Formats: sequence, C-alpha cells, structure tokens
Amino acid sequence: MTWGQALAYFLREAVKSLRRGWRVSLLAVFTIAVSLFLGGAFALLGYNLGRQLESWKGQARIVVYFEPATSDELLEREGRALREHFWVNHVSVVGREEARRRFESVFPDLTDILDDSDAEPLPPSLEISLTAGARSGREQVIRDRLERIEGVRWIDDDRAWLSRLESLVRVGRSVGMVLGALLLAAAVFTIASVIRLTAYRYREEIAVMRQVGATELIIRCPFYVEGLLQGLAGGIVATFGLRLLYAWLSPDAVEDGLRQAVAANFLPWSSLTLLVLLGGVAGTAGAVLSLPREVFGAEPELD
Amino acid sequence: MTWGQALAYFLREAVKSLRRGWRVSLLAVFTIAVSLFLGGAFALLGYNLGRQLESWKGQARIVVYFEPATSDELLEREGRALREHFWVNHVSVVGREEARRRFESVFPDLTDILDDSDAEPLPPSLEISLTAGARSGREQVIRDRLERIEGVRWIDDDRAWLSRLESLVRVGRSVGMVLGALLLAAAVFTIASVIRLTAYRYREEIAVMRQVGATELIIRCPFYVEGLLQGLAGGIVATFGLRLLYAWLSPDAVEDGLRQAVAANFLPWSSLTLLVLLGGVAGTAGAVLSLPREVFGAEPELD
Amino acid sequence: MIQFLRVTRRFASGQVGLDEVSLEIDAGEFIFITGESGAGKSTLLALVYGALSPTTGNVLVNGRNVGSLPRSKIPYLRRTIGVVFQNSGLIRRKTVYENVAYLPQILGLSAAEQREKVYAALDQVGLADRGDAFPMQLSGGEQQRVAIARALVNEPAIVLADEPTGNLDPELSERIFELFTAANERGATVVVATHDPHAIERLPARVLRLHQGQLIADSERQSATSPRAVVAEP
Amino acid sequence: MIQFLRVTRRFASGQVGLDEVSLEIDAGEFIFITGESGAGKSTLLALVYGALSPTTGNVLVNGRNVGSLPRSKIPYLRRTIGVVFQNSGLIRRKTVYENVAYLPQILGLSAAEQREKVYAALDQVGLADRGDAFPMQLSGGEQQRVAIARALVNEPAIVLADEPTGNLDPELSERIFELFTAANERGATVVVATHDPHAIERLPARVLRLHQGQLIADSERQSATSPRAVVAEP
Ligand SMILES: Nc1ncnc2c1ncn2[C@@H]1O[C@H](COP(=O)(O)OP(=O)(O)OP(=O)(O)O)[C@@H](O)[C@H]1O
Ligand SMILES: Nc1ncnc2c1ncn2[C@@H]1O[C@H](COP(=O)(O)OP(=O)(O)OP(=O)(O)O)[C@@H](O)[C@H]1O
Ligand SMILES: [Mg+2]
Ligand SMILES: [Mg+2]
Repeated sequence: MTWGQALAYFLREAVKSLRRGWRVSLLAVFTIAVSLFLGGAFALLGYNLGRQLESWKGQARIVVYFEPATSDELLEREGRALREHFWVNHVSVVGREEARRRFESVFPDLTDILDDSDAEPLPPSLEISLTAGARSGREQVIRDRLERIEGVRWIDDDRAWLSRLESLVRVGRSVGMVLGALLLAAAVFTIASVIRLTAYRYREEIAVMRQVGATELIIRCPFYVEGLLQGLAGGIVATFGLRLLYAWLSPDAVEDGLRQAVAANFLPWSSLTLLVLLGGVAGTAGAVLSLPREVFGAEPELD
Repeated sequence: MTWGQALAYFLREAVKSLRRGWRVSLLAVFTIAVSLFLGGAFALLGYNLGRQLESWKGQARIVVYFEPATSDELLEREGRALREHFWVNHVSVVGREEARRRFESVFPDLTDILDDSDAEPLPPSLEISLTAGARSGREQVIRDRLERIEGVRWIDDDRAWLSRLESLVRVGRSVGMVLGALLLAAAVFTIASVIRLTAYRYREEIAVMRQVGATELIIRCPFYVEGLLQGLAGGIVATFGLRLLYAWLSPDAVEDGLRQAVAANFLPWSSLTLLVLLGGVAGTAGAVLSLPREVFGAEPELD
Repeated sequence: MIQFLRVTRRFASGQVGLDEVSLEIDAGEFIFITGESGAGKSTLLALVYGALSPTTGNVLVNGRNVGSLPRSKIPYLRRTIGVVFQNSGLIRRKTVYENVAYLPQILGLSAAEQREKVYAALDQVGLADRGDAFPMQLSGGEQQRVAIARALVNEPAIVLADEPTGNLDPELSERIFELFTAANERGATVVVATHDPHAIERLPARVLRLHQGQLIADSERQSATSPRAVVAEP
Repeated sequence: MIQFLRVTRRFASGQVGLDEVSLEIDAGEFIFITGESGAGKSTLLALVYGALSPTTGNVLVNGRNVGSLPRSKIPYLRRTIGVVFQNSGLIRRKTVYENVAYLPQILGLSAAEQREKVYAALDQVGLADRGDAFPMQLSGGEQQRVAIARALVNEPAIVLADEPTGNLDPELSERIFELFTAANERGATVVVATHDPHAIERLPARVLRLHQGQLIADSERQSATSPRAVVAEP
C-alpha cells in the first residue's frame, strides 16, 4: 500500500468500526467529553475569577495618613515619588482641605468646632490604588516602602478581606490544577480502557489479520485513528457543554455580581482549540497505551 | 442450586473473573476511584470552606450609629431588644464615653477641642456580631429591623467583602454540585462501559452458557457482583486518595490561614462510608445498566 | 418427543434455513440428519433447543411448543438436552474440567458428584488427563471431544450433535458413535447431523435428508408425519 | 521449499506438540499430513507460517529460518502462504467479501483487481452470491469454504490447509480438493492436514503420518531428509 492508500484505509476502517460499535464509541466520546468538560469548567471559572480578582484588586486602596502638620508640598512630592513604583496604579493626594471636607461630611455636627479652632488637626493622606503587578507576595515590600516615608502616622490597608479572597482563589486554583491533571489522566485512562477492551473484543480477528499477513502498523493504526476521532469528538462535545454551562451561569438566574465573578467571559478561541486538541491527543494516547499485550506483542498462540 | 450455593457461586465467579482480567478490573476500579475522589474532594473543600465561612461570619460586625443626642438608656434598651433576635450573637453598646475614647485614640490632636466644647457630638453606636443563623438571605430583614430603631443615623455594614466571599462559596458549591453529579454519572457510565465491553468480550461464552441451560440470573449475577466489588474497591481507593489530599493540603507547605480554609477537618466517618457505598451502588448500577442487548436479551443467534 | 409442524425458518438476510419441514421423532430414536452444506441441518437442531425460533410453524419438544415457551423457561428445556455444537463452543475462560462441570454445577450437584460425573465423561472421550487445560491449549479434535463430554455428562433425555466427528480420525469417530449409541440404549433420543456417509452406513438408524431447507428423504418415509413405534436398536 | 530440522515444539503446559521432526518438502509438492487427534498436525502447520516458533530445531521456509525471523518480517512471509485454519478463522466484523479481500487490499491492489480476484475465489467455492453476508450468517460448511477462498485468493506459493473439508459433504470435498490440485498444478506447494482417509486414497500424493508428535511414516520414506525431485503430478 502507498501512504495515501494506507491513510484512506485507516480512516475508513476507523469510521467503520465507530459506526458498527457506535454505542461503545459513544461511551468513549462521552467519557472523554466529561473529563475535558470538567477540566474546561475549572479553566473557565479560574479564568473569570482571576479577572474578577484583578478588578477587585484594582479597587483596593492603601491609605497612608500623615501627621496633621505635614505640608501639602511634602505630600505632593511623596505622591509623585510613589507614582514611580510599578505597583502603584494611582495616587490621590488628600490634603488638609480635602481631609476637612471629608470630616465635615461624616461629622457635620463637629464642623463648627473645627471652624472655631485655628488648629488644622485633620490628618492629610495619600490614597494609593495598586496595579495588578502588586501581587500578594509584595505586601511586605510595599508596607516597608510606605513606612519609610517621612511623617507617616499610620497606614490603613483595605486589603484584609481581599487577601483572604485571593488566598481562596489561589487554593481553588491549585486544587483545580491537581484535580484537572487527575481528570486528564482519568480521561486518557478511560479511553485506554475502552480501546483496550475493544481490542480484546476483537482479539481473535486481530489474530486472524496477523496470521493472514497484516503488519503491526496495519493492525494498530485503525485503532489509533479511532482513538483520535473519539478524542476530537469528545473535545467538541466538551466545548459545547462549556458553552451551555456558561449560558446557564449567565442569565438572571444568578445575581449579577456572581455572574461577573464566574462567567463574565467565555474562554478564548485558543483555549477551546487547545481543549479539542487535548481530546485528540488523549484519545490517541489512550489508543497507543492500551493495545493489550495479550493481543499485541505476545507470541501469537495456536488457536 | 440453593440460594447459599448460588451466592457462593456468584462470588467465586466474580472473584475469578476479577483475577483473570485483573488489568481491566484495575481500570474499572481506578476510574470509579477517580470519580469518587473528585466528588469527595469537592465535598471536603465545600465542607471546610463552609465551616470557615461560618467562622468568618462570626467575626463580621454591623455597626449602628445613633444621633449624638441619643441617651445611653435608649441604647441599652435597644441593645437588649436586639439580643432577643436569633441572628444576633453579641451586642456591645458603645456609649458616648466609649465613643469619645475611641475618637481620642484616633485623633488625639482633636481631644482638646472636644474637651473645650460642651457638646457631645460623637455618635454612640451598637456593635452587633451575627450568629451563624444569619444567612445571606436574611440581610434585608436585618437591615429593615435595624433601620426601624429610633434615632439611628447610619448603619455601617462590614459585610461587603464577606458577602462577596459567601457568594463565591455559594457559586463554588452549586457548580461543585453540578460537576459532582456529572462525575458520578461519568463514574456509573464508565463502570457500565467497562462491564459492557467485558460482557462483549465474553459474549460467545455467555451464548454457550445460555445454550447449555444457564438462567439469566446465573449468567448476570456474577457481572453484578463484579461491578459491586469494583465499585466498593474504587470507593476505598478514593477514601485513601482523599486522606492523601488532606495530608498534602495540611502541612507547612500551605500557609496556615489556607489550611484552615480548606483542610481544617477531614470528612466525618459517615461521609466516608457513604462514599464507599456510593462506589458499590455505582458499580452495581453500571453492571445492571450495561449488559448489552446484543449479548443479553436479543434473540440468540445461531453461531 | 420432537415434532416439527410445517416449520419454516427465514433469516433477516432473506436466506431460508428451513422450509416447511414436518417431522416427528419418537423418544429413544437414533436419527441422522444429512444434506449438503447449507441444507439446514444446524438450523433444524437450533430450533429444537430454542436457539432459533421458527418463522412459521411449530416445534414441539416433549409436547411443549418451543417457539412460544417464555424466555425464562428455555433454560430448563435446555438442561434436558445435550448439544454438541458444530464449532465446539467451549467457554474459553474455563478449564476443560470447568466446562464439562458447568451444568452439574448450576444444577447444584455436590462437589463429589460433580467430580465423579465429569471425570467419567472426560474418560469416555479420552481426555481425563487434560482437565486443567484451557480450550485454547487443545487441538481441534480434543476440543470437539470436550464438547461431546459436556453434552453427555448429565445423561440428557435428548442428545443433539452437529457434525461431532468433523475433526476426528476414523477410529475416534467410531468411539464417539459408540458413546452416542450407548446413550441411545439408555433411552436418550439422539439426533446427529453429519456429512459422513460412512458413519451413516455403519449404524442402522433412521436418516433424514435435507436439501435447500426442505426435507427430501426420510429412510422411514411412510411414517414421517404420523405416530410411529420405537425403532429397533442396532 | 519447507524444511524441518529436528524440530521440537513443547508447550508451556508441558504438552509436546511436535517431537524431533525432520522433513523436507520441495516446491510444487502436494502433501497430506495425517495422524490421530492431537498428533501434532496443526502444530506442524503453525510452525511453517510462524504462528508458533520451535522450542528446539529449525524451520526453514524458502531457505529462511522462520524461528529466527524478526517479528516485523513475519507478515511478509505470511503473505506468500495461504492458510485454511482448522476453525475457519474468519474476521467476524467483516463481510465475506471483505474477509476474502483483506490480503489483496493490504497489498494495495486496485479496487477493480480486488473485486475480480475476490469474486473469482468465491465463485470457485460456490459462494459468489454470499459476499455481503457476515460469517455468523453462514453455515459451518459455508464458513469453511470462505476460509478456503481467502487462502487461495492471492495465488500463494504455499497453501496450508488444516482439515479443510471437516464440515463439508463428500461432493463439496471433492470440489475443494480439485481447487487444491489446481493450485498445485499452477506451481504452489500444498500441504493438507486431514483425517479423511478417502481424500488421501483418491489423490496420489505424498503422505506424512504423525503420531504423538513424531513423524512415523512418510510415503516416500527413503528421501525424507535428503533433497528430492518434484513429485509427478496426478
Ligand atoms: N444467522 C443467519 N443469517 C442468515 N442466514 C443464515 C444464518 N444461519 C444460517 N443461515 C443460512 O441458512 C442456510 C442453512 O444453514 P445451516 O447452518 O442450517 O446449514 P447446515 O446444513 O448446517 O450446513 P453445514 O453443513 O455447512 O453446517 C445456509 O444457507 C446459511 O447460509
Ligand atoms: N497452546 C497449547 N498449549 C498446550 N498444549 C497444546 C497447545 N496447542 C496444542 N497443544 C497440544 O499439542 C498436541 C498436538 O496438538 P495439535 O493441535 O497439533 O494436534 P492435531 O494433530 O492438529 O490434532 P487434531 O486432529 O485434533 O486437530 C495436542 O496434544 C494438544 O493438546
Ligand atoms: Mg451446520
Ligand atoms: Mg489440529
């Protein structure tokens, strides 16, 4: 056979086998689809939670309060200096005037007292919003830098809850990664077992083919192609499943905040393509790994 | 055969078949173990996150600020009234004195001004910590109740972040439940496909048994027992896997706060027993569902 | 014992296995069924033990209509019939011993009884020393003999054998036919489908000849569809 | 063409399939192998096409040592050998046509050539109209004939047939032997293992007799281990 003939033959045999054993093929496709779907669901949730976390991080602020006597010039200067740091997204200077206005809005009854006294006792501050680059590990660095500023009285860090959230997402991600790896292994394993059992089911026929003069390549390749096709089909089914999950999470059934958190965006095309390819690779790997030594490789026995 | 003989026979046949096809049996056990392990992992994380959330909820506070003129008696009375509610864990009354002390510690420079004036402008407040019973759904009820209190100026709800966290856990749980159901279905499906293929593999022998005079029961039961044993074994493997996951999450590798969050407690014995039984049920269900109509049920064909 | 009333069996593919066959076999008869390849011999036997049901007509075994027997009753019919399949049909996962012991086992015989019966049957076909072998480890003729031992182990009331000596040499064939004759003398009805003209010549039994699904000859023609006396034993 | 040099084949279970057999078969010979059930006939044939390797001794086919041939070369040896297995050995998932077309297909013949060859072969065994049936839908004898068609379809240099007529009636057997004779006349070496004394009597071929794994008789004894001239055709 030429290569072209062989390829056509493998594909034809694989499709024929899929058609004749469609129930078992469906099982294989379903199993790999479930595995990939779960992996994909982790990816989808992780992706969106990651983005959400970034946006929450963007909203988080550190407020550095200064001695009341600190001059606006110093404040401005320190603010400019801070803006140089990569972890600083935005700095707003809350000078004495601004601090006073805020105080008034919070304690209007005290306004008169403030007006009466000549002191300007309300502390000015710098409100710093952080960039995405200001990862959790940096917290100490940032605090150290801020505490070195002259005239700082105390630092109010809004990020206690945020860091808890971040921890959660981090744990979720690492657990998800472990589970995902397990799931992929399970998928390969399942495809392998399905193809292995299929090979067992046909072991007599394989023995006949071999005894009639078929090479190993000719016998094995249709199985590989079958695994590949099942895997690709599983990947495609998983993609549709993810689209459904996304649709299910999106509508009014879920509060808007949540939707933002877990299903703001669908996975990008590249990820979906990867998922389908992963299915194909898993299917082929299953086929390659599975062909049983009793059927392939052991000394053929007299029937 | 008597029932005793039959049971012994089924068990013997099942064990023999497991031994002879141990590779395929391992596949089945592994597959169901992975499924149950993932389900169990969700349960483990959900369980611990749930408990963690409760404890965070315990730390969350609502602060109700009153008009500066509000009397301490009213404050005390309202505090007592609030203590009656099941969602209130603890109420501390921050009277004018206390409020002032806090103000002084925050703005020591302003102390003199306060001393000079006769007004007592600092608002007194009630700090309410909530019970575990105060679920997310109750938020509006609680707010309504608090706003009805006489002389309330504004309510500071510390729970913005907490509610985000709670939402997250809630979404995680419902997604986990969907994924868990899918996983269980996948497990049953996989066991079914493995047993189905095993039945295919033996279809000729089954045909022979039937033609020699074996009843359906005698032919099928060994498969059921095989599924049951595989399922139970899978459940046990999954339990050990969970114990390993727990051990892996627990040690110093993980920050202490995280450990608290996801792996504070191992699953209770009842859940573990349930897991193993679930494995057994899934295995049996797989066997019952799977025996292929081509092998069982269709008109036997002339060989 | 066995009655075919205008039995036709047509297959899904349109092939006609058996075409309007009527016949009657009495208890204790020894019958040869012969005919060219594809004539319908195996189909006829399969209809007796309920592996196939007739498309039209009725098959009665022991007065009961096999075609309309509920599926759950078929196994009990089969336990009274010893069958030697054309393709030996052994259980590949079971040893020779286990294969022969299968029916005694599901009938609930004691282990001792099982051993005794099984080894007696294996001994008859010359394979008492191969009890632990698996079918794949036997030669073609040895497999066929195991199948014969299995068919005879439980002293069935009816023995159906489909080309039982196709893989056996003449001496062994003769021994096997002696076993069938002995079973017949114990009272069993024996039906053997065979191409072997020499076996048929040697035994003075009734011969039914099939051709393209039709019964074209019966060595006791006159009584083919009416009640008959038991044939004289050889 | 085929040489056995003190070949012994022992099985894992301790059974001896073939015991120190030496023989030589020339190109173009027609050979019968006979012997009681379990004598080693199938074992001998399996050693020729490499399904078994000798425990000791050497098997040479066309001058090449089959036992030491790398696994990857075995298929190419087998393509020159047409084998009729004792148990018919058809591929169950494939139709009769596909079964017979398997070798022409993997050899890369054009579709037209395939069809022509396959239908010619099926026609020779009287099954040209059953090309679309699956093996399970055939009678025992029909399956055996498909196997014969498959063995002959590619005009192999060597034809090995293990009890090819065990399920066939005398007339069909004769036709099958005519096919083997025709192949032999075209130049093929034909080796037939059979129990059928009549087939052996009818054809004036060389006969090898096995007994418990040993070669105990060769109708051309004097030359069993030395080079010989091609036997006169019938
Ligand atoms: N399952 C089936 N589907 C379709 N046709 C079938 C099936 N079984 C048998 N046949 C056809 O029915 C006819 C009779 O078959 P049967 O097996 O009874 O023949 P037989 O007399 O036993 O032949 P042999 O001597 O070759 O075994 C044959 O032509 C065969 O092809
Ligand atoms: N795989 C095996 N394992 C163990 N023993 C075997 C195996 N294959 C064959 N034998 C034994 O080797 C001996 C020769 O077997 P073989 O199949 O060659 O006999 P045969 O001459 O073909 O007999 P038959 O006419 O019955 O087919 C027999 O005793 C058989 O039991
Ligand atoms: Mg037949
Ligand atoms: Mg043999």
